[in-house]
Amino acid sequence: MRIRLKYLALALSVTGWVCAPAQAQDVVKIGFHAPLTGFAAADGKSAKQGAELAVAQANAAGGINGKKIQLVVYDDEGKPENTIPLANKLIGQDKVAIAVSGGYSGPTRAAAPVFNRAGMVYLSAYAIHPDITKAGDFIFRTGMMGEVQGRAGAKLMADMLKKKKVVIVAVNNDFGQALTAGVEEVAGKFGLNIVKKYTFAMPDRQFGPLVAQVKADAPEVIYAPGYFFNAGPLVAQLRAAGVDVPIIGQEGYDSQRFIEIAGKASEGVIVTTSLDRDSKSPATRAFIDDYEKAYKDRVDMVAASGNAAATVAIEALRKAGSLDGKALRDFIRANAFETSIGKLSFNGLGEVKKPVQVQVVKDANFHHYAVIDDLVLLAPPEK
Amino acid sequence: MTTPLLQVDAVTVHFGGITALERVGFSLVAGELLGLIGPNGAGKTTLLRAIIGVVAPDEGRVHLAGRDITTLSTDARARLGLALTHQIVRPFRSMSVIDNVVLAAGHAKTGSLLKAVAAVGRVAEERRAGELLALVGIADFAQANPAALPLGALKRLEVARALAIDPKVLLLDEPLAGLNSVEAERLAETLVRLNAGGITMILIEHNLAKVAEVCARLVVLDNGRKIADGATRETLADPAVVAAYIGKEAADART
Amino acid sequence: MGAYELTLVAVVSINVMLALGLNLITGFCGQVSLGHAAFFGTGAYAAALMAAAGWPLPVVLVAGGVTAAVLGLLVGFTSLRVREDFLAITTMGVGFVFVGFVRKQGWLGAEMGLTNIPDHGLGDIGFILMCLGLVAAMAAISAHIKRSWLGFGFAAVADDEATARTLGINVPLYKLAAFVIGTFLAGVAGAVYVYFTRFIIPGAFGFTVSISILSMVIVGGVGSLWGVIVAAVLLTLLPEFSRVINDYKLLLYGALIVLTMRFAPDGLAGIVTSLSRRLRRSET
Amino acid sequence: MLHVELVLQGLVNGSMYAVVAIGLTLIYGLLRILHVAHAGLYTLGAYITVLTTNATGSLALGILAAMLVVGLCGMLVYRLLYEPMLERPPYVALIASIGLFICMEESYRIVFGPYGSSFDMPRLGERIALGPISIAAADAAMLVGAIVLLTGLAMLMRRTRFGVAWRATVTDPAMARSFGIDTIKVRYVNFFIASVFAAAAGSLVAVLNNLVEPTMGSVPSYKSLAIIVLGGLGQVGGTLAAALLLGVIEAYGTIYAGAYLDRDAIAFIFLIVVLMIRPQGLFARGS
Repeated sequence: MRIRLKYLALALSVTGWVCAPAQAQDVVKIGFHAPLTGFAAADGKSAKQGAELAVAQANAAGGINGKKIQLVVYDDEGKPENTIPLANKLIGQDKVAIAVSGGYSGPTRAAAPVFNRAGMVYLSAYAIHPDITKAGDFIFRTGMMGEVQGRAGAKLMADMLKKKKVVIVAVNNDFGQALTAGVEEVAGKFGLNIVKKYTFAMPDRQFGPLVAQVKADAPEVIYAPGYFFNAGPLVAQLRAAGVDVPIIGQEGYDSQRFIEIAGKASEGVIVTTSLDRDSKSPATRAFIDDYEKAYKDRVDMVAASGNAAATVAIEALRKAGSLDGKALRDFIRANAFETSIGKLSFNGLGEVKKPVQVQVVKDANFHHYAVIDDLVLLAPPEK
Repeated sequence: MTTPLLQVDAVTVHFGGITALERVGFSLVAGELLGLIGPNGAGKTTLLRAIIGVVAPDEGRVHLAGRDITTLSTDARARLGLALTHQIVRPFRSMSVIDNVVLAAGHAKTGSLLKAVAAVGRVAEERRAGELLALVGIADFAQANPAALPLGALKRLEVARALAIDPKVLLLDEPLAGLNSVEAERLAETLVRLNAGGITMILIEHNLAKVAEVCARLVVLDNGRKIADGATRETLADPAVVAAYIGKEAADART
Repeated sequence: MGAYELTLVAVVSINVMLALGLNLITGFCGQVSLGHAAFFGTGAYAAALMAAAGWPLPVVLVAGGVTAAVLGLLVGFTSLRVREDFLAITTMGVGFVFVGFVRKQGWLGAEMGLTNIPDHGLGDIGFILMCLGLVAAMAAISAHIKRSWLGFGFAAVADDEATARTLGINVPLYKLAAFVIGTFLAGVAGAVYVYFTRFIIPGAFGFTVSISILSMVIVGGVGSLWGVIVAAVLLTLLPEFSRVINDYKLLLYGALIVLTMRFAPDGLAGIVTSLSRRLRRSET
Repeated sequence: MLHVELVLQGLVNGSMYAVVAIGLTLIYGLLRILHVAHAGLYTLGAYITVLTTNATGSLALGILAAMLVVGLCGMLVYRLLYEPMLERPPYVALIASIGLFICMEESYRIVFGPYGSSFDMPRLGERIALGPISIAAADAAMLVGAIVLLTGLAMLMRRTRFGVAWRATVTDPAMARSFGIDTIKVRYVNFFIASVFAAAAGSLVAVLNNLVEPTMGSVPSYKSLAIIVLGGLGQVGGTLAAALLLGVIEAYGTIYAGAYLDRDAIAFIFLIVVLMIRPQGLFARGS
């Protein structure tokens, strides 16, 4: 165990040096981009650390047939147009074997066609836009599509919590829009009554007017797509206003920071996500324990997603028998992968097939609440 | 009698609650060199500004060569042949001295966007600007930056630039102030020569001796009202004019 | 040149086009605009709709430019009403209103953006040649305007509007011309962007984009053509050069702007002018 | 009842805008600088408040430390950045200020991390009932804090030598100097006070949201520019009124126009409409 941690530290320090000259035959490179600066820097950092951990773990376990794995990390700044040269650099200069996106939808949508045209496998960790996998058959998504998670949210509210009268308060970006669309898509089927829909902007932290209005709408449940930095203040302000109906969050909430910001108000908030904190699966446990040791920080969904995508990439590199793009693609398509967010397999479009984890905040931690594994409901599109 | 070149009718200007000009009117025949005088704060500069259109009169009309220009913009009036020199100099500080004049000399080109886009050459305008700088006596400063020039040179630049738009009527707001006596003498001579050459002028000037020497006719303002209008010698002897000046001086002396 | 360099040239070209357009408005004509990305975005959205509807590339480029210029004309009218700091804030507001409007429009794809933009059909090299051709054309237009009497008039408007009027220059018309031409260039850049990324989202046309374009113009040296081009290229490539220091990249960018304004407020052009002046002095 | 709450919430947001924008307008009024980096000082104030409070357990100490340190930083910004460029065209200071703001946001991210920080102990999560209506304690703190600060400023401007000197310097610096007013000192004190307001706003928002982040200044950076323009650049009273009005308009806009327009767009449509009708701003005195 001590040896393993030493390797881990070493591997981490190596991957930190992106530009360290390394002979191509000694290492296998995995390309990676995420927003490391700007408003999404928090998610970028988590995704990067998750992916770095997967690489460190794999290197500690012997790398790929004796070769070390190197993660080549670039900052996409959240800008689509900048990500196109970046993807080309990963392909042409850095000669990576496979690539992972730890970024949002914009940059990932921009890069996907580039990788696909180069015949290189590209895995999106948590970007939700439907167009990403449509770029071609080299593109996979290990995270959930927004719509799929929205459908799971509808089932959670209507079927499991037996609440029919819902108000949606969504962050105004593609994440919020896709989740809202997912709920609306199956609302009829579940007899869910969407009373009102509101949106707030990404930088909003004060929701006074919305809270007053939601209180007046008197819903039975609130569905509020957002990120921990919106959701923390939003939930705190809703509770402070005396709104005590269940609040349903999503993977954007899935960070310890949400609980720190909202404090006691976070208790009882239920979220649909990918990571089960109480999982007994060795892959999940190893991820949670090693992550918290390596970074002295709590895991979050984005870190887990980055880790899972990198894990799939590494598994493919290890077992496909070739570093050729087609071989990797076919291997990923044909197999299932044990990752920190559970067992993943992919459909014809490259969309992940996996159950949705439902977690609840209890005693200032996320805990298992339920699993939604209705694979018909959660089926991602095939085309 | 022919139609006057410039006709000002009952122009009234208010600034907030203050009446700067009240029903001031006069007319100007082509070729005249009219002196506009009056104590400080009489409204002389405001009157020139109202004629050129920088200040919009609340009432009254202004006609140029028989055409009502009251509602025209300043630049349209300039294109019709009105030019103004500023009492407080306003050169374009981002351009050389000669370019200030070249720009004005190209008024036929800058007057229309299409011509301005199409035209590049400046040779004729540069020649004309050179002549004008020589005329007002600052040819040596042609390439200098206005920021580096003494006030006297800048005052003459104002005149050269105004002349460059080939005005029918030149409105001169204290062009001689700030010049030393030699400079002032020379510029005054130049103005008289230009007037003899056919340019109609209105001149604001403090130095009454100079005004008497240069202008054949005067309009006198006091407190925003016209108190006299006529041949120079008679006007200066007019008791109302004397009272305005002396009263003012007496009032100044008291404070 | 590999695909990396080629795509980088495309990104640089788009930024140079944007900077040249803003330079006409802010540099030549003195109207500080903090909302240039709105015209970029307007051109991009118009181009995306046209391209998806099957119009050929030249038509799409022109349509992007014209649509942006129409908005430019409207905003130009506001510049007749408000000046200087007020104009800067108003144009900033136009930028926010544009993005805030597009975000909520279903027919413009709202947050999910517009997609299904056909390939330009020029091939990688062909596309880059088109980009460079457009940059060259825009630089030539800028150079011509600067030399022409229009540019001379712009300089007068930028310097002192009231005095320019007394010399017969129709100041409102000149300002509108600057806005129309400058925003036309931004709209064409938007159309090029559309063919480059093949999808657009509202976030690509936000305030930070306006700021970075304005920074290029100011760091280059207001009104200096080559200075602005060099600054646009440098500031676009700075993040690429400084990928080694990933974490400090944006800090470096900010520091560069601060230091330029503090020690060389006339930008690169100002530095070169004063250097050459010093050189000439030491020769004599 | 909904409308009472909407107006109240609008005033809470508006009072936050007011405290940030007042500092900006003080600086604009005196020096004609659009001081975008003001929002960077606001973020610094928020961080100092949270970190000091977590280290010492005393919120009062945190706020005090924030005000003092940020006030000094404001003077430093003036000395090192703006003072040498006062003679330059106004866009020079504006762009420099934007560059400084980028540097500040990046420094906070590098030093404090991208995740943001919160108080160890969430503060003021309760609710205060005032007869039929009730208000969150944090909201009440924001309102009361703003009233105290703005009243303090009003007293400072009306009753003290500095206030007289400030107004004299704004009206006519040369005249002020001839009356023996040290206009250089006035500028420094002005930056100190303005920055103290930024820090105070940061402290209040930290308490209100229990969250401080490197990018928390982005929205105030541009929205307070809109507010000081609406208020008639450099007008303290106008700025206050514009901030409160904008807060209320946004509160209603979020609810009733949210389907068509972003919150920021609402603010700026209001701004543009006002400027087209009154180019000198909503509350500017006549020229």
